[in-house]
Amino acid sequence: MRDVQLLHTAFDPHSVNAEFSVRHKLAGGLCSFVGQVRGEGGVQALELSHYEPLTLPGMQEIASRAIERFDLSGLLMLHRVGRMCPGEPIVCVSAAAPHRRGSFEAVDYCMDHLKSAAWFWKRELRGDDWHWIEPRAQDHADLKRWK
Amino acid sequence: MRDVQLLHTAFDPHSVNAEFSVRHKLAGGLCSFVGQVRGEGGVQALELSHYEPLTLPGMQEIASRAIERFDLSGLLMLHRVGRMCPGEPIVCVSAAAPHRRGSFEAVDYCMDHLKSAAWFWKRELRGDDWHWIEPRAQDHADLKRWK
Amino acid sequence: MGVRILFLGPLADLNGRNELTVTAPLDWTRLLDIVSPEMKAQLESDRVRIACAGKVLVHKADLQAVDGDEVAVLPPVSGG
Amino acid sequence: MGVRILFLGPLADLNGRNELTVTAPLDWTRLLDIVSPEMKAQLESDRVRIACAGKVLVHKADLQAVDGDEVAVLPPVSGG
Repeated sequence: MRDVQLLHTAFDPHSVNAEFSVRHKLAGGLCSFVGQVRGEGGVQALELSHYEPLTLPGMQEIASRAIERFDLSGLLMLHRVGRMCPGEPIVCVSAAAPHRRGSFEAVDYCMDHLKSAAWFWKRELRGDDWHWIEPRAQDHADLKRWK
Repeated sequence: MRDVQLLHTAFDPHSVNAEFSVRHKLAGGLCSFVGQVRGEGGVQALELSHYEPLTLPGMQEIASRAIERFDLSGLLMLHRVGRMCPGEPIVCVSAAAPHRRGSFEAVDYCMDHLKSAAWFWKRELRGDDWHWIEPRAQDHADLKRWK
Repeated sequence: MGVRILFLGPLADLNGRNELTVTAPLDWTRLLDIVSPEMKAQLESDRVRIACAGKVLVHKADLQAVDGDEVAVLPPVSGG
Repeated sequence: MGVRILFLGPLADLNGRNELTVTAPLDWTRLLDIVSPEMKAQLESDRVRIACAGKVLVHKADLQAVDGDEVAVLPPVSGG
């Protein structure tokens, strides 16, 4: 059971996860990661843009690979686009698996791939100017862990 | 900010996590793991026993080491004791950190240590008989990852 | 209909506008001719990818957009 | 008051009861004398630890429980 979505408005990861866990009551392990807009560095807002024909299919592909690679009973992958304020959730990935290690690795794998391979472009509003976020070398190092 | 508890009755990890995330709204990453009683192998119930003078102080020590080792703004560690049915949550560990990797590793570290070093003894009710769960070699391998 | 060209992320800023429509067909050589010298340099960089009709091209020089196709110019995705 | 001895986890089953109280003082030699041969074998195994007054002993043979102390016999913890 998978649920992959691009969201254009604010969402509550905890009510989403509560529902996910009800569906996967008998899975031994549920791992979840929620990424939020950081409040540091004077960031007033974050804007995520995407490209409809590529972004969602790209997320679906990451999900398929994770389901194939790890022994999962469920995978949830939600990603915001648009404008967000500090403290708002950007991304939520949750995995249900018979064993802890599988659920952990699946979430880690999906996050690494979402961060470095999914078609998202970010800019931050700081001091009333928008600044594009560049790719990071660390992200590519993270991706290599799964080769 | 840390919250370490042994719980004698059922709990809802998602309402606990919702509260945790409100307190850590500006942390970049929140990672959470919830372990549930598995429904496989005809398990009718699970019973966890502990030793009051050691178990909670042992959990506190694992929490202190995780906070010291990873750059955390918050750590939540809840563990059930007593009798539980399949689907019931046993353990919930959540970490808030400025960066994803820190929150992930802290939860992974705490779970490895809770599984292999914390003073819990488990038995399962299967076919109307109670069976004690033996230590597993895998748990010791998991622990070695952090040496 | 023609061919719609979309500039994504920071390339939308560079271009001053995030899309333009040109007559079909559109190949790689003509795309490089149409854009500004600054955008041309970006397009020629290995960091920038091209998608046509929803598929990312393995080799940008293979671009062959026909009437109704959408061409997307994709800069590297942002860091975590 | 004496010394209360607690048998944890599977050792509670082995013992038939999960605690007993003996007169103080209690050292390692006397503990081995008090218990059943089966429990003695468990106590002597490296897998089994002893706590006295809330502290796990580094060397079991160092046990010196005085009046009011609680001694806990700790089998290995269960797997994940």
